[in-house]
Amino acid sequence: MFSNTFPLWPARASSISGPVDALFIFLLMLCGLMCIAIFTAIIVFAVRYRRRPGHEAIPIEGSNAVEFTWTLIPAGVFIIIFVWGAYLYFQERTPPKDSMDVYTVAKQWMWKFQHTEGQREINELHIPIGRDVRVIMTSQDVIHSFYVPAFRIKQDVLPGRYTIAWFRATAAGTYHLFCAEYCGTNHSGMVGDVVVMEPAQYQSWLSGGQAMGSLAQTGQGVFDSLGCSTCHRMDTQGRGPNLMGVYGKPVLLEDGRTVIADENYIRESILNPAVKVVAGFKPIMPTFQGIVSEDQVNALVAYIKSLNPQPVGPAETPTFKGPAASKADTRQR
Amino acid sequence: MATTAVALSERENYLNKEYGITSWLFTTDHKRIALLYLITITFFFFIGGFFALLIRLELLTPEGDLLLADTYNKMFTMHGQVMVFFFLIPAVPAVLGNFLIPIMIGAKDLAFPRVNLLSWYLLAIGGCLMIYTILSGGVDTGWTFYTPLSTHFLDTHVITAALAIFVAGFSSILTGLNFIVTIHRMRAPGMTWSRLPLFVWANYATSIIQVLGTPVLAISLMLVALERIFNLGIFNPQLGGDPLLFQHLFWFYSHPAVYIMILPGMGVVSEIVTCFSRKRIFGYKFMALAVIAIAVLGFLVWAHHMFVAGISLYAAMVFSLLSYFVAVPSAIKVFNWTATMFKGSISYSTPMLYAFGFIGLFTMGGLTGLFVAALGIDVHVTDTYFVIAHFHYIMVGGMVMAYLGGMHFWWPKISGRMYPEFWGRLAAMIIFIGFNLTFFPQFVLGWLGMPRRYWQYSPEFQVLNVLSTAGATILAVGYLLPMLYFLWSMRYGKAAPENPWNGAGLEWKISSPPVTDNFDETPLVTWEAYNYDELPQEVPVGR
Amino acid sequence: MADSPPAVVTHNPELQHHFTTLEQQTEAAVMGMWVFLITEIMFFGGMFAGYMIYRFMYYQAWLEGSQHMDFWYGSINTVVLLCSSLTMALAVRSTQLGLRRSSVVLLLITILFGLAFLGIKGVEYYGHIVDEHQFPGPSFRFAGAYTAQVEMFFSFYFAMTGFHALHMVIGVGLVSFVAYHAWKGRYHAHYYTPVENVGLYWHFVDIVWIYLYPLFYLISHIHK
Amino acid sequence: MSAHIASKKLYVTIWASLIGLTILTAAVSYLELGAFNIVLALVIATAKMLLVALFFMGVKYISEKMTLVVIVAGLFWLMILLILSMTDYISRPWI
Repeated sequence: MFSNTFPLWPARASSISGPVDALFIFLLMLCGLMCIAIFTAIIVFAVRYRRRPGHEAIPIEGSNAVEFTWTLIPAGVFIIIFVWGAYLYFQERTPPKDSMDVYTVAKQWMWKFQHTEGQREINELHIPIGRDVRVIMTSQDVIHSFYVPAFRIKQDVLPGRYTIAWFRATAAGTYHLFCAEYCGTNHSGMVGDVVVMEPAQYQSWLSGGQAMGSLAQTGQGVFDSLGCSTCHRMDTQGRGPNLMGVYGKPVLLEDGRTVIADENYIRESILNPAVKVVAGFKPIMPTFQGIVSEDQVNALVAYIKSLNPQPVGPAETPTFKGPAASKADTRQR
Repeated sequence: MATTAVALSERENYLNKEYGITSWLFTTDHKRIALLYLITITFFFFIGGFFALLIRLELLTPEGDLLLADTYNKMFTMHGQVMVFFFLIPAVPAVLGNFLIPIMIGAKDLAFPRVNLLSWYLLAIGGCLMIYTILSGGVDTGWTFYTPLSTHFLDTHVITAALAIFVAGFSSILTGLNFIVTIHRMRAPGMTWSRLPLFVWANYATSIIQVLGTPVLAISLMLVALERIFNLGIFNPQLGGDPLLFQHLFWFYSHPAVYIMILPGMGVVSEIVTCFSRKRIFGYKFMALAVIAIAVLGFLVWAHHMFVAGISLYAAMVFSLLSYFVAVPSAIKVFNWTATMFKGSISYSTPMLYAFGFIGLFTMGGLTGLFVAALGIDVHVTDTYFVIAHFHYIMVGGMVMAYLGGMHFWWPKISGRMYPEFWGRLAAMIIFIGFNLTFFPQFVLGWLGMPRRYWQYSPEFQVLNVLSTAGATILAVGYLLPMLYFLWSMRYGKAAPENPWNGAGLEWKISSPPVTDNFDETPLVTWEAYNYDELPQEVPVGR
Repeated sequence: MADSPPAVVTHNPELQHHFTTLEQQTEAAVMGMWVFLITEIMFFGGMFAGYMIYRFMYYQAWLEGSQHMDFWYGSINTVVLLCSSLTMALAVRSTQLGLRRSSVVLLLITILFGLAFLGIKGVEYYGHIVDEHQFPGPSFRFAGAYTAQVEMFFSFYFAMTGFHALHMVIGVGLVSFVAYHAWKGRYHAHYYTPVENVGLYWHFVDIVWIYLYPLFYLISHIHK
Repeated sequence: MSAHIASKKLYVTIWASLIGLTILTAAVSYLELGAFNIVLALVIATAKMLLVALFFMGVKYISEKMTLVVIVAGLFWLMILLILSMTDYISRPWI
């Protein structure tokens, strides 16, 4: 089944892959049965009622009762499949709160990852077993798609905004990372590896990297060098809103709407500041589109997130769920 | 048979009425226009097929060794564009529908014969633009033209390709318009809606989609072209444009377009199954309602192509639920065809073999649709070979099977000649086997996670890819055969009688091939559709 | 019609051979025109959908952009088009009544109104493109808080009014065509389908403008 | 030919109402009504559209039901396009 030359089932390495496989197997059996039933009926009818001397067709108009039966029963079954699929999807789309963030920039034709601790990787992503990982992604050019078959997750990466994929790896190993949305010439070369490690190994991998500061520290450097702090003062209210603790909170806008200050909002406020102005402020902030790179935006977002009094990212609270949690997950397989 | 053979040579018909190239290029006879379409789409089918073969050959090995990456990308792009817009969409409606709809409803011609000719010219012009695109270096956007790749990042012939499809789209719109008006206004006395053959119902439903959907494709491609030519900023993310807007507009047409490609095939199969089972269709009303339901519901599901694209969680759920609703009428159709065979008198003529193939492959295509409509699973299999296999089961396994079945079924009427039955059955078997060998492994590939549109791939996928390529070569042989023996039969085939299958429709009550005005006098319809219980049980030919 | 007896044959030169009655032919033609018009609805519908979505996303920028529309050009053009619709409707009526002279005159007035609309539109475009550098692309200049989004607003403005103007050009061509044939006396009280269908097309193009006018010129209460 | 021929007076009346509505919509656009500006503008535009369609285009006099169905279908499908695509954009910030 899992042979290297002729596999028939993809590796299962995340907390969601078990439940996805369960639905898949359910559908395989259900549809397999349907196929067998219909094919058998066709073959039996074709043989049993084949044209031969002395055999005549018997006229049948149809039957409303039969029609309603095979309308309503499939409809009912379909609803069950829908609910099951939607339930899985809801889990896939709603990342848990206390997760470790990896900032990702996709470009033709490469994946750039940056951990909040500061490590950068290209086409390779190291993550520990048993942690919830949020991959916060944006594209520098066209649409790409972050796809790890072993995790059963896929999320398109769009230019101009963040999309988020999350997973919790359950088995150590090296898994394929594919770009699944056609992105130009070298689309099929935009592949990489996701390396899932035991927490201890991951820690040593983290500390073994280059000794640059954390992503938030890089962000602070960008923040200061761009002069953001002249308006966004941390001690008192400047010409721009105070960014202390703003992440994750609802923000009342000038036009009366309220938005949650998530990654996407912070990002938009850097690149298109006038679109969603905070109530009580004027749209005086210049756009930083074309001035800061995607990497710098990520750093700024990480910095602003780190300003929360209650730490949000793992850079501040490296609490691992430990082997117990990962064992619980593996049992789901 | 001998008497009809004499009749063939004596009687003036639409084929021998006039000769010369202008008598074809300026004809307004729906039957001649159907043949113009037949030639055009056959040409494009083999071009598209050639691209497919190159794709399969490239994928024989994991490394990109036969073609360059860019060439490969152009191959799958143009395979999709040619096959979808220049073969599948015009295939059954514009060839068989054009030929048969006026005859089936007892009319002399379509409501707007000159518009009908114009439709063909539009397809031909679009086709020339497509050929120009191919010859001048091709286009590599993917047939989906996703922005911003197509608007800002490619240097290939995006504009001419978009224009080609734009023009071909108008051909499709005008055909649909013509059919709708014809079916409403041109029915013979006594041909009520409840007596229409299901083939006409299916084409009617198709026409609704063509008329309501195609303009949205036209405008979205036009906006892509304008963005390239004039720097308009409608899809430009640099200006805050949403990359998903194009996908919404594109799939608003291109999902229903899948039903443009399959509904007429369903109509063909309804005709064939009843004729070769010598039975009325099981549940006529439900069959007719089902095609209309598919046409309407088909418009409500487009965003299921975008579940991982970054659309809202809740919108995804709505579209997933609606997608399951459209599966219900498709299921009804499969059940009813099967039930129609129950207690029939079934003969295994070539068209019936294709119909068997259609039902089986469409069932598998439809059931795998349940997988991709399930949100949690779609996240894993979308944009992989699973989806490729799924829609090829519908479009090739479904539509091309039905198209070939219909071509065999009505070939005696179209050409006045019989095709060789042995070769017909052989080709049907080869195509069925080749098809499954080509596309079944792709389901497994997709589930394993091989993404679509990959020029090179990970070595563990090779065995399945080799199987698929082997199947594709068998499939190619299968598709060449009918073309060869159809051509052969035009000269050497036995003359076809008026009604070789003892069929029930109006088309079997006129001579083969028909005269230019179809009917000597306007028929008066007094019978219900598929009254096979009132016809002889024998299928005279093709035993 | 499906159930009408096929026997009635009025030997009208306008009756094409594949129709049984002229009534059937007329009904088919008018229905065909309506089906064509709903394809046009969907054609513009794609752009309206895009407009609506971006207006929802960038409301402030849309207000900002609207302030750079010329209220008076837009309003005058609306009135011009409404007048042309009236003359078109009257032209169809005259043709129905068999009044050749008045139908030709009314069609010509319609053409004049159509040309007037296009002329005003041209002047307005000239102002936007040459004087104010508001055509999207490298030459786009805009001083304000929402430069990028206003550029999108103008993209929609030029795309939607541009396609509308293209339809106007086609419409003027079609009206000229029927005006010529009306002058030649081809239409009469029993055969006027081409005039009727061109009229339907003309009114449809008018309706599109009826929506474009408020969506571009009136969404901000500050007018230039 | 039994087509309905409307009177000249009716056409002129409709035209006058259309001009009136145009002046009205231009006038109310000067008021600051917030979100209601666009609502009001679209309501007036729809009223104008109905006047043009019903009288100038003669929808009111179409005896053939199928043509009416065609027209309603066109508007219905436009609504599908607008409303269903809007569901995505409106609900994106939820969760």
